[in-house]
Amino acid sequence: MKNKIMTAKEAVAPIKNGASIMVGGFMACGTPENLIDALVEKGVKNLTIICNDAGVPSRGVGKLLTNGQIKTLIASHVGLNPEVAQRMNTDVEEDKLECILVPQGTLAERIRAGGTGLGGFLTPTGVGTIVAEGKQVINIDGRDYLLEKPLKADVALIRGSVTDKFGNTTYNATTRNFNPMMATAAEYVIIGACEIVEVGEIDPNNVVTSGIFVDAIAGGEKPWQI
Amino acid sequence: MKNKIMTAKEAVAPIKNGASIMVGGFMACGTPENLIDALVEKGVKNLTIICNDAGVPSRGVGKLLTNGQIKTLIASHVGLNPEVAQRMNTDVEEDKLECILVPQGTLAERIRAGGTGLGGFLTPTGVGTIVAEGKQVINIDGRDYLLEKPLKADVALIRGSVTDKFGNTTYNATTRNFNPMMATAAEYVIIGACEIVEVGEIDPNNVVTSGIFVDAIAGGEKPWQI
Amino acid sequence: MADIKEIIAARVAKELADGNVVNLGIGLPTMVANFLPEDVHIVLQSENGIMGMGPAAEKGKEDVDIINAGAQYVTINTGAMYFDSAVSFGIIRGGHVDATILGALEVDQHGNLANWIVPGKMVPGMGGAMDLVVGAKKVIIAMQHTQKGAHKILKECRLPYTAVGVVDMIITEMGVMEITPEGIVLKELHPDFTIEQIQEATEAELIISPNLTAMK
Amino acid sequence: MADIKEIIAARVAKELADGNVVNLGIGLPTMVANFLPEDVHIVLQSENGIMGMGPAAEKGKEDVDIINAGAQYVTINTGAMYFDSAVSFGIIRGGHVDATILGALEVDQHGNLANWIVPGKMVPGMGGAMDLVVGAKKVIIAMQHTQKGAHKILKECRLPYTAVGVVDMIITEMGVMEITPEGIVLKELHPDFTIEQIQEATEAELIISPNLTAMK
Repeated sequence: MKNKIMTAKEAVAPIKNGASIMVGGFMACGTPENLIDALVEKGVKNLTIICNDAGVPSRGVGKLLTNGQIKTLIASHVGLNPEVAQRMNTDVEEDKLECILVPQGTLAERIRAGGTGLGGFLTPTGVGTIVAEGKQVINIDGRDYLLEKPLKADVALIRGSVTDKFGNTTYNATTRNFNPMMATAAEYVIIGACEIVEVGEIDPNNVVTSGIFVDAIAGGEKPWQI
Repeated sequence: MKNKIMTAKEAVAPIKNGASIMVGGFMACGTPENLIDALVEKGVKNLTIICNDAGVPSRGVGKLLTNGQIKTLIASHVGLNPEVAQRMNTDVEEDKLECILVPQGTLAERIRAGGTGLGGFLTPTGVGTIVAEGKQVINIDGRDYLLEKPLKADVALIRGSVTDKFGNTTYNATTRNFNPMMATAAEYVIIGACEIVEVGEIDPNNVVTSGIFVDAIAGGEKPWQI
Repeated sequence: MADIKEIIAARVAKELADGNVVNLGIGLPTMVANFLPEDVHIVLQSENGIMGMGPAAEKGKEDVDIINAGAQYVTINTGAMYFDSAVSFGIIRGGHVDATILGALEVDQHGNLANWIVPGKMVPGMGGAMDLVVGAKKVIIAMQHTQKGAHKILKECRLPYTAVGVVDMIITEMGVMEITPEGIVLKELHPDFTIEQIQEATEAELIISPNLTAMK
Repeated sequence: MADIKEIIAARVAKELADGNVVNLGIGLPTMVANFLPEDVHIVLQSENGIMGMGPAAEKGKEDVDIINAGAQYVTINTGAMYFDSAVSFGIIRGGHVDATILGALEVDQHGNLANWIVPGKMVPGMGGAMDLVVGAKKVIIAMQHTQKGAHKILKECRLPYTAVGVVDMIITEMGVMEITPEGIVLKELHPDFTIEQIQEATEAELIISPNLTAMK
């Protein structure tokens, strides 16, 4: 079996300027902070970040924003990080943030569609709102739905609670959120793990993410205070 | 909390002639046999059965077929139950079985769509085949997909390995198969449980089906030999 | 007069039945849980991944892996479960949430709702609100009747919609209103106010129910 | 001459690399696992809900909750996991299976495949085959070259398709063929046969690779 265990720095080494990166977590609960820190240190720029929210300035993807590394943010909620509004409205062209807001359920489902080979799905969410702009409306059995397309990325940064050396992963409590879908929808998947165990130690009934999706595993994560 | 524990006979009592019924299991592995037996005894007819396959004559939905209770079968594979072909080709009009074949992945996804409020989804499976007949083809970014619609039912018969008295359920090994999706896609959901435990005994991280979906729980199931 | 928010939360609580699956928005809606009768147990869904959410965590006893959708440390009740965001919104969009209770910037007589954006001023994002109001069986708007005197219950929403034609009920400190195909029907009026006063505080024309009762 | 099925299975095994995620069809494809070199460990996916499937269960030691997609009692390897059918076909359709190996009734020079129905005679259903051949990165058809002398590798399939343009490679007891935009290229010929013999057993016109080698 190929060794996947490495440092956070080694794990983020292949990530290039302009990469699209999915980051697990909900208000940074379930975000791999060590991997974010390694990405801040690496300093890659012009990133497209796909995350439920913008975290807060000192946590989660908020750190990448503060450090000026994000060009485009795809998220469902950014209200708890005041830097988002500042950067969206800045006159300094090179600091300007593009923020694409997606309803939370649609965001989760688009990522799932990306990972599962669907060409899209029909959701009632957003019909008749500005979310529908530019999207095909399809009527099924008398009800209108928006056609939403799949979302994929170059990289996914995943926070695992327990990960075995193959990459089989479980998520504790509400840290699960977007992590399982993101782990299926990116070319290069890194698990930031709280605990790394031997293969076989996790009950096969309880594994959530299969190791087949995982390219790199870095330890040292913990349940971080928001 | 409302009491959901009852006998299999009590649990199937509300099921009427002509009902559509989803039945979990893959070649009857993960099918609640006691609930099937209760349905055979009840003798309701003209059922639409949605199940991965037709089981075998002595197991799973095969028993309902043998007993002449199925009018329409929606499944992905029926080759291991010779009675399906016999009944499809019979000249006796009242014994005639309508069999609608759906690719297995599409069947699973249609049931999931039914349970999760999607109007449909786009799959590459079946494009250019007779499965595509009568279906809309939508091209997304240069690739053709079939628009497949959600599937729901009046009733779902689910085989749980461990179920608490609220209905929170886990599935052992390969008995999981179609059970979790079906539990979300029917009006009336019965769990046939191998083991019934007190609420709180299952780790909240490991529950697969939430008790909010469950209307009735009958015990006495076991891992049945095929 | 009792605290306005408490009046509203107490009245909303009466809309919930034993066993209901309910999603409570941040702020006032969260208070609803405090006003449930002893024999009514509801199952709280938190869209970030909990079925069976409990009260806020005690100071010093927080488990930082357990938050609600407002990023507050919470607890879970016996029989709870966790799930991912795709499963969570499958539950929501699939119609398995009996009621969602949330605030509004504007709501109109067609049941249209605006509560996520003030263009050019406030762009927090819709979070899970668009899915919740489209998916939940019953959408209850719980809010103060006006915003510093300005109308919030309108003939037509002026702000961008959260969703179209989804609101079932509006509960404010002044009264209880139902959205019907004919318009907004005033079902209950709080004893502190007159019909004239609630109408004046409402841009949409209220239809007075022939069975109008006092809001308690 | 060694057993035909073993020849085919042994050659298919060479197409698999260490760490590959592979779905093996029922019958001949299942034998492929027996011919992997010591240093090649593949991860077997079974579409009914296993990643990391092991060998068949020993007689008397079956766990009846653990079956493969052919309804045989099997075991799992260390590091395996179970999942539901929606997750399973998400893995398949999402391109996370490196190779699927299955039999065919007919395969044609465009890579079209027919292996699930003979109208009026055999209607077993497609099971997971349509998803597997559309989703897997590489589709290898492993089968006997002819069916009682009748052609199976055709110019155009006559039976209803399982999928269109999906087959990458055909491996039979006579040779190894790749489907290319130009047609079927014969890459390896089994030493027991001549080019004339394999062409005669094939309806489609074979393009003989300039680098034709002996099939081992």
